[in-house]
Amino acid sequence: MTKTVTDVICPFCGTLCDDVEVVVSDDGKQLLEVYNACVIGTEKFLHSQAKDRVTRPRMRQDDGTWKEVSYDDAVEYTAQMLAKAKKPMMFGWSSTNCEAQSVGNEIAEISKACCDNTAATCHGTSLIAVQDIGLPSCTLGEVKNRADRVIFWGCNPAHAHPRHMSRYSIFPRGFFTGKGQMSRKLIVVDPRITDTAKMADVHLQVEQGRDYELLDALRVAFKGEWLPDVVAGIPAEKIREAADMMKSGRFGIIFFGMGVTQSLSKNHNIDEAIAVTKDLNEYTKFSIMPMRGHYNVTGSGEVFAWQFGFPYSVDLTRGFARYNPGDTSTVDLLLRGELDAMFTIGSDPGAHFPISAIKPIAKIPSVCVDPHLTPTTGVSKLHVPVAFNGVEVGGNCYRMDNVPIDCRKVVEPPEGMLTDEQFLIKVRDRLKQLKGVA
Amino acid sequence: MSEYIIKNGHVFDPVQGIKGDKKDVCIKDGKIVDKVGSSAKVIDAAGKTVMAGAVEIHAHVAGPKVNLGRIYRPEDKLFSCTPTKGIERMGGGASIPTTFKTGYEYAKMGYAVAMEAAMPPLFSRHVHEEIRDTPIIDEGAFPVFGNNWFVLEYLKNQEIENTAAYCAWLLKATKGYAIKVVNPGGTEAWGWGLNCLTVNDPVPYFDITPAEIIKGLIEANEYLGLPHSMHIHPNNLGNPGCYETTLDTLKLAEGYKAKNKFGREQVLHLTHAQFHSYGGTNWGDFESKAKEITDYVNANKNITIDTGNVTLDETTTMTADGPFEHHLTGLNHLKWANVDVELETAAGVVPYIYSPSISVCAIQWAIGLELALMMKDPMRCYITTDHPNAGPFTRYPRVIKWLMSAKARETQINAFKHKDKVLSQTSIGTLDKELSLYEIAQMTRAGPARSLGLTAMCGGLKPGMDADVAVYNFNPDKPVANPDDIEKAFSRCAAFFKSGVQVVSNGDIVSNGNKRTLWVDVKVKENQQVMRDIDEKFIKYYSMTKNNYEALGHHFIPNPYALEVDAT
Amino acid sequence: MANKISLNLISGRTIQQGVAIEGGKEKPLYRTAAGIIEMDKEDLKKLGAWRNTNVRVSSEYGSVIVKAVEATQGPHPGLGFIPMGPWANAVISDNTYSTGMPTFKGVPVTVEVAINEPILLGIELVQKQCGVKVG
Amino acid sequence: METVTITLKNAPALYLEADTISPDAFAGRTAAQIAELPVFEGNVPSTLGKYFSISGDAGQTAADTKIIVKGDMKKVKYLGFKMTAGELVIEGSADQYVGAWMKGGKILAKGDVGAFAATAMKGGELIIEGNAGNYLGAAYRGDWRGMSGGKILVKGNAGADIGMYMLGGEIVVNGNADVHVMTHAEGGKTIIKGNAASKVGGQMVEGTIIIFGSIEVMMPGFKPNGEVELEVEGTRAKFAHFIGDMGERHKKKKGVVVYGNLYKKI
Repeated sequence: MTKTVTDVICPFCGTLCDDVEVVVSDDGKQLLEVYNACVIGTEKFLHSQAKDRVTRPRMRQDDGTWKEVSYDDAVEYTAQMLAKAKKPMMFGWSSTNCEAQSVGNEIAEISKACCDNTAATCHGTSLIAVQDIGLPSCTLGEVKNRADRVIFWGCNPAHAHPRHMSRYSIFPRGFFTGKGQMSRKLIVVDPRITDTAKMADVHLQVEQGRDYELLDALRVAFKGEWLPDVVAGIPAEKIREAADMMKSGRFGIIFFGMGVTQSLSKNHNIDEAIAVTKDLNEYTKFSIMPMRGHYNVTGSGEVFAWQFGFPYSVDLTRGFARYNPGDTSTVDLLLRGELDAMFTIGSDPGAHFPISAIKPIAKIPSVCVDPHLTPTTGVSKLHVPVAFNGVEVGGNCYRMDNVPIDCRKVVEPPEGMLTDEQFLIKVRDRLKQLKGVA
Repeated sequence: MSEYIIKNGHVFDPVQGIKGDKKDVCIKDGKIVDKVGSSAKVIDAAGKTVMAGAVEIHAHVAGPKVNLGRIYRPEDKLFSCTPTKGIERMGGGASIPTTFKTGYEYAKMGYAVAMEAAMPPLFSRHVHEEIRDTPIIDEGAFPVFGNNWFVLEYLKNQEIENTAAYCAWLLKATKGYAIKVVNPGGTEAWGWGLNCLTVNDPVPYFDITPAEIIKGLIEANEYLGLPHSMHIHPNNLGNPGCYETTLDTLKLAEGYKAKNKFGREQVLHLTHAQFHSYGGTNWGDFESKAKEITDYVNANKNITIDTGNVTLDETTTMTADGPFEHHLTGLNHLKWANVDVELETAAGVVPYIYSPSISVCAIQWAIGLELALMMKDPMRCYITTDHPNAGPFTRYPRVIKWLMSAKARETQINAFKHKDKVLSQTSIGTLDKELSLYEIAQMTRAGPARSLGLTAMCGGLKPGMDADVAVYNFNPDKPVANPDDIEKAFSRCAAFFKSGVQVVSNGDIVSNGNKRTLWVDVKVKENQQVMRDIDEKFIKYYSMTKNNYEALGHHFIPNPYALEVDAT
Repeated sequence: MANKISLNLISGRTIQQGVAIEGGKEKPLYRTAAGIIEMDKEDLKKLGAWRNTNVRVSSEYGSVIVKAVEATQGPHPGLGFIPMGPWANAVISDNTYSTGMPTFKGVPVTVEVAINEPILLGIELVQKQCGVKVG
Repeated sequence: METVTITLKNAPALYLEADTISPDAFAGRTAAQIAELPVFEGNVPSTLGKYFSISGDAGQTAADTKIIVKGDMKKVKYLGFKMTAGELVIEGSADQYVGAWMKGGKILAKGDVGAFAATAMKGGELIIEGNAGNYLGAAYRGDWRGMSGGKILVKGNAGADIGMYMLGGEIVVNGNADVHVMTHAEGGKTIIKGNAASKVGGQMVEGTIIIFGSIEVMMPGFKPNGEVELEVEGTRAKFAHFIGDMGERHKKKKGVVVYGNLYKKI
């Protein structure tokens, strides 16, 4: 006998699909089949069932081998490391639930640590731009119900957010968009002819690193002012055409991704894209939204913000919160040699930081909490495997449009394994003892 | 739980009609009692003012737009974060403090209850997470209904019963407290970049007017018999001449009578009235219409208001009135955030500096005070700053100072760059009224508690009520040497008890309290049609499944307190 | 023949890389998905390399061996694409311009044929560069 | 004017936050009292005296106080933080936030300085003989009120994002500048004697940029507006004049639209 769990939330990307169905064994211990998820989400659910999974904490020995240790030993090492460090970093938080993030923040407060999430190498620059100029945005259902102009700028949902287009942005038939894809014009801006670009009505194949200039040119075009013949590899005429297409819609949306956040100009690209959106609201209705990556990176930013006042890259070393990416951001802190301990949870900087920023992690005391084997666990001193979030433990998460969705637990974790939150609570309690706080 | 006796304080309690008499207040097991045993801990309140815990009827303190304000204003925290003290968690922020700081600041001023004024239903889980992390104070949240597609469609056909059934369902799904209406119809129009500026502007596509939405929701509210009334931010906020729209809105309540078991008397609560009391045709001839608004409200007992006092600070405006924030960013060119929420509402955020050198800001300041001074019944007018819109809630002591001292007002008027304009466009200079401590207790305790339907619980010091007791370092027997002493006294309680637990001592937080989440649980007759409509809208138009919509579970609401209503 | 060509390198997600990271970063599939450089047909020709040849990609910031494959989302002459992951991160720019964000896209690199050099597994590659002793 | 000389004797293992090294914090204190001023290494509170040897007493006021900082300050942040008067001489290179939020007085850095120097500067003078990092004379994150007064001179090169949200004052860079100059500015002037990379003057509302060298890629929002002869820093030359950013909003003064000005030496 099996049972089907419905309305399951997929813990892969910021699309946070919540219509997944999962078939589990009668005893609730085995996950058998996955429906409605994309190929990546399906793999995420199924991989949790891998037979070769590490189920107990491991310490790296001097000879490079791993030695299995108890969760209590792991708690002790982690608490001691955080208690002793002058400037520890608690990084990640994007693939875990808001409850664990909240306990993590308490730990950071007690140990006067820096804390940061994966926005640092993803949409952190978008957040800087939002701080500089704002963000006219909407929820994804608004796009589904109203949008007749959809722009993907420097993002490739066909690969990175596979169900985004069918659930929200291109294909769905909404209240005012009964014809689905037929009621929408699609513009894609990307230096490559991506699989998303192949579906576009207009593809602007921008010269890599010149998005800022192209966005500025669009703003100039809205106002009908003078333009050079070619901007960022695109003829002025084509820019004016795209500008008119944007202005003539009833409700438009710009989705943007790492093509702009990680390229030259970074936050300024987003800043100018937001300015484009703001300008368009003089003619029609327009919104803009970051295509957030990790399924709960948004939630981490929310929890940081309501508890500390800043969405990422928070420095608590002085006993109060400070924020200034470039100073308090993880990659800069690592590159500059400012940290003396590294705690990683719910992310894999080892795979996603430049190698020069990973090398310092290998040289300082380090703990990595992750159900998987990753390059980060590969360079950390202690690896603490935990239950899979969104599969073996529920908890609140935030979608890319900041909509909170409570994840569901669908199967039991292997016997004796802790969740992120449970492990963190133990660390917090031990740390309180070490620091003598109530 | 411990017993306490607060001895010899000057007690101000409108619930019992006590006007500064020297009395003892006894606390046992979280409640006010007649007397306590000899082992009770004694708090000496001689020469001090004693009041019930204050009740905040309208503030934006938790949820998506508040947090968007925090996220996008790092400069609001610059140099305002300080090392934590004692048992307090870290806090920071000036106009949009973090959740911990929010709870502590309210408690330090003697507030026991605060209502989050606008909860987008789709984001209710977020609102509740922030409420959970706001220590000490009891909080509830008002879901917004005035632009909700279900409401628009039912009310187009005057289906009050269906509207009421839907409201009951949504209050339960979101763990909400009251029916909030913001720019009815106008925010839906904003979905297309449009607005409704009068109560008769049709809402695009939905074929309904703001007036119909307002009347329909008053009727649904009274059909259900909710603790609070329909709570409205009318159309046309913040524009010169908007007072006419406000009067048109208030007139819609004529003929309606409150029906409920909670002691509430009004059917309409007009919020942040200051923003809705503007005359003139442009910013040049901008003037106060506080008299016209208070004349109407004074004559119509089924209405309550809160003030929305401008405090002359740099702050962050935020409202579900999406088109207003777009309008505002066009005026001050500061960063604009907006979130349109599918089928339900929208929100906008823009920083704003109420500069004493700008005549409009100074006139706004005067209007807020005029409203409080011109209202004849302080039980129907409550002090707010529409936090953080007109100023941060941490400025309440300053507002109290201005209301209690004509001298303090005069000092401020003299400090304005355009003093003459303030005097010619408002009547603030002619008002010499000074509110008494009793009136302040009415406007901040007994009044808002009654309007919210919480009379049995809070806002007073009657035995049986929650033991929310604030002791202030203010001796009403002595003449006020310096109006600033009033502000100082109300900024930091000498002692504050929340549900019988001492949470503040000498202005410092000594306990994280036992905060509760207040919500309204309404039973209605089974309504198949509404349930079918809900299923259909989720399948077709929402981006989330119905089964994931509800705010459920300990991680959102660890300590719920439901006010039960039977409307079957 | 040892040709060397210059490209502008970008990194980014692919669905294969997405599946591989969820399937296990210690597995060879991760290398198959992300230990590659997608190059334009013209650029492969210029390099004098067949499809699926091991190449060395070098920048000011490091160097790495990956498999050269023909661009799937092209043409994009002059542009190289390595899926996000340790192979890309061995060569991308760590300049954050004081924003916290490294420059993952838009890094000048050179590509040369390295037929006999092995492509390391993901975890192995990072450990080796960090000098982590592996037991 | 009294002079206090402080010399780094114990280098921090990590980085030192020494926002107390400013004439304002030193004023009215003896050498022994200055040694007691707080500094932080990570989360560990300490005192100036633990890291520095201090000689000389400060003047009664900031204006009467001159500080000379010796030793390798590459891992010391916040020198001259919020200073309002007096003098600060940094003999070598220093890390981030030199002269951040300064309102007056004079800082001379003889080496390089890190990022965020002169953040939101309101007045005074900052001279950097070496190179400056990113965000020189820029606004703090999220703030629309950037540098509003004072003068900065960089004898070497400057990093990215100089003068972001600038409102007033002047920045002169004798060498080259990296991407983004005076983004979002609404006033002030920046002179670059060398080359500018690209993204110069993006989203500029008002203000002046003068470039003696090349601009790698021009912003499309800057429209050619003829040629002018200008005298800049004692050099008289012909400049191509551009106005912009045409994509951005602009104020009207006396009925005339005011644009940002970009002058490039011909």
